[in-house]
Amino acid sequence: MTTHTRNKLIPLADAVRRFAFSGMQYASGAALPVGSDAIAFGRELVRQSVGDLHAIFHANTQQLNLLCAVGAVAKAECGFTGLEGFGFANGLRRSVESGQVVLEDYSNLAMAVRLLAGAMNWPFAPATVNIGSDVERRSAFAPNEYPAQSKIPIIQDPFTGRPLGAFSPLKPDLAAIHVPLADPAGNAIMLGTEWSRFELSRAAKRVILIADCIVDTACMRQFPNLVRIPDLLVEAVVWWPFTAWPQASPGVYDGDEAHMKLMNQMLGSEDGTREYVERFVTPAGQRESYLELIGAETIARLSAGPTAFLLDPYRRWLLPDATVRELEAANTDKSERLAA
Amino acid sequence: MTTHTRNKLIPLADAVRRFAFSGMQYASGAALPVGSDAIAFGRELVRQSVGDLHAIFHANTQQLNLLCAVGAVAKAECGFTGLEGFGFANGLRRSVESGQVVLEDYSNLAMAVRLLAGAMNWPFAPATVNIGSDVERRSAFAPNEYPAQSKIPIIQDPFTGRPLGAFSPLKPDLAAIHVPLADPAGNAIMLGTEWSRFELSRAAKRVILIADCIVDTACMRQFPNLVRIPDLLVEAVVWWPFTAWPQASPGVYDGDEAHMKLMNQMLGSEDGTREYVERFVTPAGQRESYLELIGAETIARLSAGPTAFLLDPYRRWLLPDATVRELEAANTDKSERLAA
Amino acid sequence: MNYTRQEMMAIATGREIRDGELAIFGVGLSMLAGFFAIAHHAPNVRAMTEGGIYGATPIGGLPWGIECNRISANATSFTSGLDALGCLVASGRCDIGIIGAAQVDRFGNVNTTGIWGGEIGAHYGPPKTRLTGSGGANDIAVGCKRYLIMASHEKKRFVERVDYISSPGYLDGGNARAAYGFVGGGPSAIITTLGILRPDLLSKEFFLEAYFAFSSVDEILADTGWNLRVSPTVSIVAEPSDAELLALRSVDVTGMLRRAA
Amino acid sequence: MNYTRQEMMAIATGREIRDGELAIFGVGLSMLAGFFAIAHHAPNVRAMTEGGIYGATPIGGLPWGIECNRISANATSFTSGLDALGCLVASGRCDIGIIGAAQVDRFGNVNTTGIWGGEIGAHYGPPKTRLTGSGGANDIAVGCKRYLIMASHEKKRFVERVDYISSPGYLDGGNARAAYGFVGGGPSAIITTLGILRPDLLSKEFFLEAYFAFSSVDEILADTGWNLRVSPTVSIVAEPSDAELLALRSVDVTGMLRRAA
Repeated sequence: MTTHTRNKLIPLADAVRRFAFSGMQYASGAALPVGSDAIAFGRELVRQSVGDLHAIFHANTQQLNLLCAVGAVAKAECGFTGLEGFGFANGLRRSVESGQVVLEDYSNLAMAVRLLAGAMNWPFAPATVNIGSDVERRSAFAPNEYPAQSKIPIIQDPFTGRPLGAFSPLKPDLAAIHVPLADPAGNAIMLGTEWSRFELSRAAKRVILIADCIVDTACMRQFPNLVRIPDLLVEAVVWWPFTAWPQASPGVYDGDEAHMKLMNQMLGSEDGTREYVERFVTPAGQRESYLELIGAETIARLSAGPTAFLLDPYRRWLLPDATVRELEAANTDKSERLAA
Repeated sequence: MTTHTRNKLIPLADAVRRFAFSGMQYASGAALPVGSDAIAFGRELVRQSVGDLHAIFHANTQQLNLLCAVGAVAKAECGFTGLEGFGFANGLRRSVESGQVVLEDYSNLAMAVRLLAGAMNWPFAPATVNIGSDVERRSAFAPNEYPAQSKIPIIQDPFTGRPLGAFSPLKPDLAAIHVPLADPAGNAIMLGTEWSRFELSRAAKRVILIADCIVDTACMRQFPNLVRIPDLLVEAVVWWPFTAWPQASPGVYDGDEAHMKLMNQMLGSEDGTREYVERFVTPAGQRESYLELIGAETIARLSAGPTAFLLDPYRRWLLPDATVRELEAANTDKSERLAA
Repeated sequence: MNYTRQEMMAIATGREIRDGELAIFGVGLSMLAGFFAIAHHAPNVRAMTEGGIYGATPIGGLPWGIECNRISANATSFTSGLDALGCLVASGRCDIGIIGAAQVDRFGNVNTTGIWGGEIGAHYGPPKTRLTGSGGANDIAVGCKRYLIMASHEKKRFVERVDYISSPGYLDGGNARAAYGFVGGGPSAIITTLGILRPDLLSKEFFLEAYFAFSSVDEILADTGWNLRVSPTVSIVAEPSDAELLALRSVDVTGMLRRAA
Repeated sequence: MNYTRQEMMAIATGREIRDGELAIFGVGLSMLAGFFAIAHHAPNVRAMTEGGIYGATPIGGLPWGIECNRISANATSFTSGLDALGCLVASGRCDIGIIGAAQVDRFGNVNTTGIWGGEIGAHYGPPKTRLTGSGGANDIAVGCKRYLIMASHEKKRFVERVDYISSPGYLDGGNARAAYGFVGGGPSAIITTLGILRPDLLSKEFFLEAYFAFSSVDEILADTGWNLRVSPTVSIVAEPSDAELLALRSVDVTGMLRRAA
């Protein structure tokens, strides 16, 4: 069926060139700080100097940490803003404390509910979280409203009269979503918690998948209940091994603990950030140079993690690298091909 | 881990005895009229004469058709009330036209949203469907309100002032949910559309799984992203092959078109219903007699359908019948064992 | 005539579907019309069902329902009703939907809930004839950018005012829909067994735009329960081409539309 | 003393968890406390994370986060944040949660958002020190039937009034929570590095219930930034039993709690 094997594979640089723009509302991963996120997409945003972002991250990740550190973010809306076991997110922290990034706080459930409201096209969603706390009463986007009225207006349940918070929907201009497995048409399988990737894929105006591995569509027909992001929602698919590095992708690779710490430490200062970009962002614009930078030994170690068995049922459908490259080449920008 | 292999398998008759009661808000399958539904549970409700039900069915199925036909239903809330390609649901139709069943109409999305509201513990959920139509303005539960105010109150979005319908949450006392695969602890895998089984499993006060097949928990650890109903939500698991017969269970069996027609035809009259119960309900209280009634030839034919490949990845974890029987026996009511 | 009346209706409906659209089909005739369009002129239509079945094409005959194994056998994704009707339809993403009607009125309002035999009155009691309820049709009528109504053209079905609005067309006509802020634009056509009705741009009252070669304006007026206006440019709908018939019959493998002529 | 101060805190926390409960744990200390309880006295606890990971036990050391592969390696179900925090926590299904605190005040309100150095004032500007935000803690504080607060007992953290309420305890005390209709009952204890604080039944102000064997009432009063009331029956918390230490150390395989003493 030509309908369902439409090839949407494009190179990472093309994806940023075609779909990203300065000033956009940008959402990613819908991830947690140590797991799935399309960090590779953020690295390319930095390489192409896309800035003035309004970042919508369900929770902070090393991507948001990096984007804040390099000054690419003007506004952010977030639930959790740390790095869990790795401590505070130094890049984000620095930029918030300096006032460079205006950060609007919500709880993690509130962010999920707002993405759901965006997905369902509800003008608001009701919830009882956040009300009564400063998450409701303080708004960084409306700093002179106290208590804030425009952030989470209080409404009454028409059945009981009970007070509720009304949460505004999120509809980011672009979502770059990390998945372990995608087919060339844009059907995606997630392994590990979805966190809010399902809701985000429906809430965003445009969705790009960044996939660790590309599989044949036959894999999706064998496991259609796993395909929680169907192709009809997806504009483009990027193949990028170790997309989430140094974070983890359950089933495919473990988190790189040493680099998690190194990266966060470097993002703690302007000089460190400059050095991080020079060493780990600028020279890693191609899959080959990126993987070289991570290092063969590290790659082997991270790939042999305790969740590797989760990938086993799908391995037989993994497309050979050469096939993926061919599919990608068929969609590559002409300008890109001329330049190469 | 004892925590996760807790055995919740019980016989069907025990499940009805322990968890069902006359007058309860009863939800099932969250199914479509030709697919997944715990129809076997409804047959046992009839055998045990559980009545005065307030039925909450996302869409009608042969189960609701049967329960209405035998007079077990007093009130119902429903989206679609037909049998799709099989025409009108004669049992339901007869009972609604006679006034025996008071049927409150919603759209299919409204039912899903109400189940979501129940699951999230929202006092209401907003939506723009149903408003402006007689689904909003006519209430069978408040027949003298015109236009109805209590069914779908109109509220204003606090951000835009736009009118919206407020939908009341559904929290049925008991949900009997059909799944193709469950483990003894109550982890369940669905094949084919979930319809609203995910939302229902969270909205209901108590959940019982009725599973076509029982698998080892190792299957769930291999495919945790498929386990959309985790054990912590589930009170009991019933093993009942061909649970949804004559409807379909994708991956396990096809719909039985001849019986779909025969059943609906018989439910069209009181005499026919009496005969249906005598022939197809009363004598089918045990798995053996039930399967005998369907017939070996039909079973073989329905099992060899075009979706059978969907079950392949899980077959190696299917527990042998003897093992399931042993697990079930360990939980069987003492009274039951004495009577046997 | 080398085609049946039912085939004409399915083809006329399918012609309304454009390539690349996100389309939601029900069972039966509407699914045949949709998959005919894909087979004939709209190969990149992204078809879905309200059950959350994506990327599937029916096999082995027409499905009995949208969860039938005939449509579940080759899907690329299964999700849920909330996703399909909420995230994809109510969100305004869906380009086109097709719904059926037991009654339809001059403003394209559809009744599939029950027949009371006229005004229900202040007290809401059981209908004389209970139908199938709204199902997902109300959601499609409210959410899809546009939708098509398919109905058998009979006087008892084409009424001045439906007994019960299950799925809103243009309500009382004009701008009446605007009061509700629906994301969907309303019904773009009523495809009947005899011809095609379209809404007037301003009044939103449906008029006769064209009739099938085997029908006539007079037949249609006689079978319509309201004073149906006829377009000054009323024309005959193009008969099925050989390519269209070939495509339709490749979809209608069990010949349902030929039997029902 | 055959145990560390951190081990005492984890064990005291774990003792609050009862068999069969549905419990939500964060990373680090709270997860160790929870899995200690499972290993020691509550084998039927149903543990979950706010990421929607069910049925898992960490392997190979303490997870770095709730989506870490160490907790994803043997789960029986993965869903989503909306499911975990919405359907299971906000719904009121969850029996117990554990959250941390950078600041906590006399009514058990928790700040994990930022340090402004006192009152923020009418204009909301950046904090001197940005912390981690609420994350799921606000949702746990509002939804869980009861929850525990774990905090290092220092004067700068135990303050009269937190700079910012990230997660509501008893707000202004008394019935203040009731105005919001939260399904959750509020914090049932603050477990510190020195002892255990409980809320007064009526005023909801936290008082000192018990102190650890290596601490004292005086030390705790000196390290608390408000005028902490002491229970007339203040007592010493039972020291860890051998069985408790064995269970805890079987969970704390990398010895995190012993290093951090």
